[in-house]
Amino acid sequence: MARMKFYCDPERCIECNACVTACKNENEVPWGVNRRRVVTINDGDEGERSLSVACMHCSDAPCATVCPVDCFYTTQDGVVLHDKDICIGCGYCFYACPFGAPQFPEDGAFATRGKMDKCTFCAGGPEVDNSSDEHRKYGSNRLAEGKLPLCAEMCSTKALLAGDSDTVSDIYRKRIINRSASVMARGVSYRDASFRAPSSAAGKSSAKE
Amino acid sequence: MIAQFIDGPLWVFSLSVFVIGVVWRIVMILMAGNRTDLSVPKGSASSGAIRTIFSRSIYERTAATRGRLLQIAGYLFHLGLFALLFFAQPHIDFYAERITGFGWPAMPHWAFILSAELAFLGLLLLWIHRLLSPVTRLLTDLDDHVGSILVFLVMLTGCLALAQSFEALRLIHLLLAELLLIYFPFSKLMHTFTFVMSRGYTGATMGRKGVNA
Amino acid sequence: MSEQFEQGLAALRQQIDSRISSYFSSCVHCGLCAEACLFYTETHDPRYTPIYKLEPMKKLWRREHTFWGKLGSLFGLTEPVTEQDFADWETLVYDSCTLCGRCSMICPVGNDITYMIRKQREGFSVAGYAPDGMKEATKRALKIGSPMGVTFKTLQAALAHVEKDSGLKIPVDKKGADYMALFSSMEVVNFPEYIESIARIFDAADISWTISSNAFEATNSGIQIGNKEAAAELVNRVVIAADELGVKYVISPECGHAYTAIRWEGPNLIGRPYSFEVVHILELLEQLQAEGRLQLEDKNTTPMTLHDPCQIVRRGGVVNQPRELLDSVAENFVEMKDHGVMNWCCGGGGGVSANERAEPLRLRVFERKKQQLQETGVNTMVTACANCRIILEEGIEHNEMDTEVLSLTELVAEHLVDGSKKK
Amino acid sequence: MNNSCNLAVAGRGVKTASCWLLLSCLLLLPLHSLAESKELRGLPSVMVLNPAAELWRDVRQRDMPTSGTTQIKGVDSGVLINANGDKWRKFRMQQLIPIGGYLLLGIGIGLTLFYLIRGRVKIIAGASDKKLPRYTSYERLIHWFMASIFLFLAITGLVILFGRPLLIPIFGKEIFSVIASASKEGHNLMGPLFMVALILVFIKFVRRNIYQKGDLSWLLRGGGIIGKKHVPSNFFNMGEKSMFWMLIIVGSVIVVSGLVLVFPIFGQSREWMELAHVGHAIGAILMIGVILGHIYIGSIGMEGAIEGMKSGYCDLNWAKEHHDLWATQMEKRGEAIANEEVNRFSDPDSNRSLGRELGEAGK
Repeated sequence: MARMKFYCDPERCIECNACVTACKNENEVPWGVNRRRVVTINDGDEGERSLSVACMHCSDAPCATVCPVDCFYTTQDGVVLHDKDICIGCGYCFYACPFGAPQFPEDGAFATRGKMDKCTFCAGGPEVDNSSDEHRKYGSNRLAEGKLPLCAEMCSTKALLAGDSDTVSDIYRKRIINRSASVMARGVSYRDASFRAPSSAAGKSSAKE
Repeated sequence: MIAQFIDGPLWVFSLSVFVIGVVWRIVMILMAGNRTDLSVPKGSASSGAIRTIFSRSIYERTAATRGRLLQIAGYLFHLGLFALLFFAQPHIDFYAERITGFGWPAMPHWAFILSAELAFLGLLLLWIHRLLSPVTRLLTDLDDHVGSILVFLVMLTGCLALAQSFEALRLIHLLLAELLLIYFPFSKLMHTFTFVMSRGYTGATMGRKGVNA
Repeated sequence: MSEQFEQGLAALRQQIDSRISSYFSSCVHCGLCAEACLFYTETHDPRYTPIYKLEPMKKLWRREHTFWGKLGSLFGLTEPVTEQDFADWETLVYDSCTLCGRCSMICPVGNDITYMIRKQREGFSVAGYAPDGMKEATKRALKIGSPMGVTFKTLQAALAHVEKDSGLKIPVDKKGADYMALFSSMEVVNFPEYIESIARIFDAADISWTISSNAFEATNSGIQIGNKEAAAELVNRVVIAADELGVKYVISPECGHAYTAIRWEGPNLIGRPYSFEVVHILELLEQLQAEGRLQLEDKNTTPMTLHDPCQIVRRGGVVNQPRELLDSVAENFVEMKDHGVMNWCCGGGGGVSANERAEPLRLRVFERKKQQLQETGVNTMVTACANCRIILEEGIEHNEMDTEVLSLTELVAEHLVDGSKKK
Repeated sequence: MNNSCNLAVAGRGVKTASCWLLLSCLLLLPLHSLAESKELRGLPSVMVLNPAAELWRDVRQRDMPTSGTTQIKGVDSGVLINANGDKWRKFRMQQLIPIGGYLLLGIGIGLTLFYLIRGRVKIIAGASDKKLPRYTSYERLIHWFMASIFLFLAITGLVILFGRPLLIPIFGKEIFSVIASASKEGHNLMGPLFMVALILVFIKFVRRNIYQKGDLSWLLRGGGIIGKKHVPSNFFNMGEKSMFWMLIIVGSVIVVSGLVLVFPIFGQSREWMELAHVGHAIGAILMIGVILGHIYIGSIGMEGAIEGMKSGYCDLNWAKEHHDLWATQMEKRGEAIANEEVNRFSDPDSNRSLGRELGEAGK
């Protein structure tokens, strides 16, 4: 079976927030909840890069481990989903998640957390595919319709890729090759053109792993 | 099945028992009759009655130490419960849907939580006091305990259902509230209505005598 | 005895009206009334909780006026009121309640507990469960005309003494007078100065007044014991005498419960309004002073405090008059901490003073008054009730305190402007 | 501050952040082989790195700022990587739940064993016919107020902590989630009341809980629980005082951390909440353990110990055996009251029928 993954190419992301808007619109999430966000590092400085972040659908998701009511499950496509009928809104997944993906609808002062909401890879929830219940709770189920998440589909620079991990890495590999080729053609090392100052330590660790 | 029963017929039944029961109780009290007072009044009975109905809600300084705790806990519980009952958003929605057909402004969520905290604080203090104090232990009967427990459970299940996301919790809350409504007219809880009459009677008598009671 | 108990139960049943029904329906057993009752605060015995003293009446009400009670009595589940209850509660109802009405002021749901105890006594007295002292006093009142056995002859002797001392003629049975004065036998026997004082004040204020030889007794044991027939009879004597003499006003003496009896309960007891008005002596004095007919001088510099008699102030509504009067005769008037309508009882009201059995308890709860007095730091206490005065003096003696108890009327008489001040 | 840790975590990425692993494996390995094959074809060796993987790694290693700017509002929305999340997860799953669970279980077993071996601590001299007033009604009121709140919070808290391993197998996920939601809402709502209780208890009892001279010898002699000899002690003994201070200090930690957790409205970051949770959990486990001991000694562990909190009066002999300094003082002051007198006031039910003799006795 395919394993669904997101991949965001910081070389391409232009911080247009179209993915965020697309997601909100497609899934009709309430105000204050953002399943996807674009974070810009070093905004306005040298080495500025942007990344679109949402749930990464980890293989061994920390959120699922810490959940006190065990409401997470992974689909056959490798998408990490949760059951809102079971979620109690404790916030532990938010503490554990490396990416800050879990979001909670809050209401006024002394906000008590509502049920958690996060990116579903446009795959809905445990309800019958594309039922009204599923749509109300989780938004679209595009995967069941044979479509990919709207955020990636809408991405104008195709920085955000979504789909089967093999396909995504294929596309990405081609991009790298092309970039390497252009670097070689220009005679400038790609690394020098990169946002990052050369660092032997970092280079080593990345090469080995 | 059970859910539909709790949400439908039982609700109608309990509300009817409540309304008819309360009216019946008040009518019964009035039927017992009062003799007219033939003495020459020194002050106005009606203004005395109205004054006492309100003035008895004012903190009574002359009550001794334990009285102070009782009174403060009493305020917390009653004011908190009143606020919860009539100004919590879920309740207003419920009344608007089931009874009145219109809603009114709810208190903000933080005030909702705060009144729940205070109401619990008050009820717990009053209840523990009831169980500990020799005076209240002597006075307390089964009715007091049933009433306290029912109110406590209704409040507790209400706050457990605060997330408003589990139908089961809402139904437990509703079921207990219905039991409370059914129990209400046959119990001490009637003081919710009869306190006005009691204060009124006392206030009128004292008002005639020219005493601010 | 059992038949008498049935009658008592029937009498008790009759008392349950809308007010009492409403009161019992409202009571949430919070126990706050205990904090208002000096019998509880001084002994910490939970049975002295005012509302607990009404348990027999509550039982009856529950059995006959509530759903559960009626349902239970059908199946024999509701406890009936037994003669044992009456026996057990007699001391609570008579010995540990002075009908002072303080609990009625504090009850958060507004129950007039004192009213209910007064009504419960009706049942108890018919059933025969009343203290012997009070039974005797009532008998004497009906037979002789005074609970202390004071006859008109005794009064005449006292009057003669007063006339000699003051040089004033005291009018007896004078038809067409404006005012008819009543006395409590306590005043006649223990404080004849009171009679002299009003004689001098009325003389100074030029008031047309008289005393009836048929009805001079103001106290009403029937009300204390809770016997409405006896109470009505005693009130009726005064009404007949007043009608015979054709007076416009009847003056209630300082005595507290006499005022409640004649002013507030009287018309209801005899079932018709009076043809005259009842005024308390302090109301009259204050009115005279306001009208300028009563001139007072030489303010007393001794610090003084006021003991409010429950039946006159809290239960009677004569709240400001004693303060106005005291202010015009005393320079250093100190209020007690709880005063006016929230004053603490002396411990001997509601017939407790006529109940020998209750004396040890009464002296024990005097602690409250003692403490109040010590808080003020004043050694002169003014009051306006002969019964309070006796009880206070007894308590002061028992506690070996150095406090003087004065009558307000007598104090006013001492400060009259005119030359008749001989003492 | 956490750089070195993060480095270590990132370095051993295989075990830890598996999401990471996936990214780097999937994307870097094929890339690597490609580079090698190019080299084989005689092309100049170019080190082609994966910029996205590099960016993530840099963020984690803090060579770069972990947070940037974002248009999205919310707590920590600009933070790219929640650096402590993994540590918190490990704490909860590998330390708190197993160690905490076995600790509480151990305390329970220990107390049972202790009871079986040592048995109930009896009043050696037997019950006397006199009692001493020990706690006023207000003191009892706030004790039981705190006790009821504490029990409720402990139970609901334990449901949330141990429910997944212990209760889900029994009830199933659906029913358990209802229980857990109720527990969470109840825990959140009642929590602040514990603060009120703690403050009231502190104010009322602090004076009697200041350590005194005799306390050390009490400790050295094991509080008299080992052996049968009396150990002198005042109103509260050393053990009770220590429990009080534990209650106040750990209780304050629990209250403060609980407030951080329950009201996510002050913009507190995840780090604060993770830290608060750690403090809250450790404190709560400790406190539940100690209170288990307190409940044991106050109920089945010692004869006569609960009387003071129930009726307000304790047996004179009990007081002499456990709080002799206080007992002697009280007795000297003539505070000892006969049992019948106490029963009359504290337990009116036992003496409902008043009778005439009360009036005759006059009291």
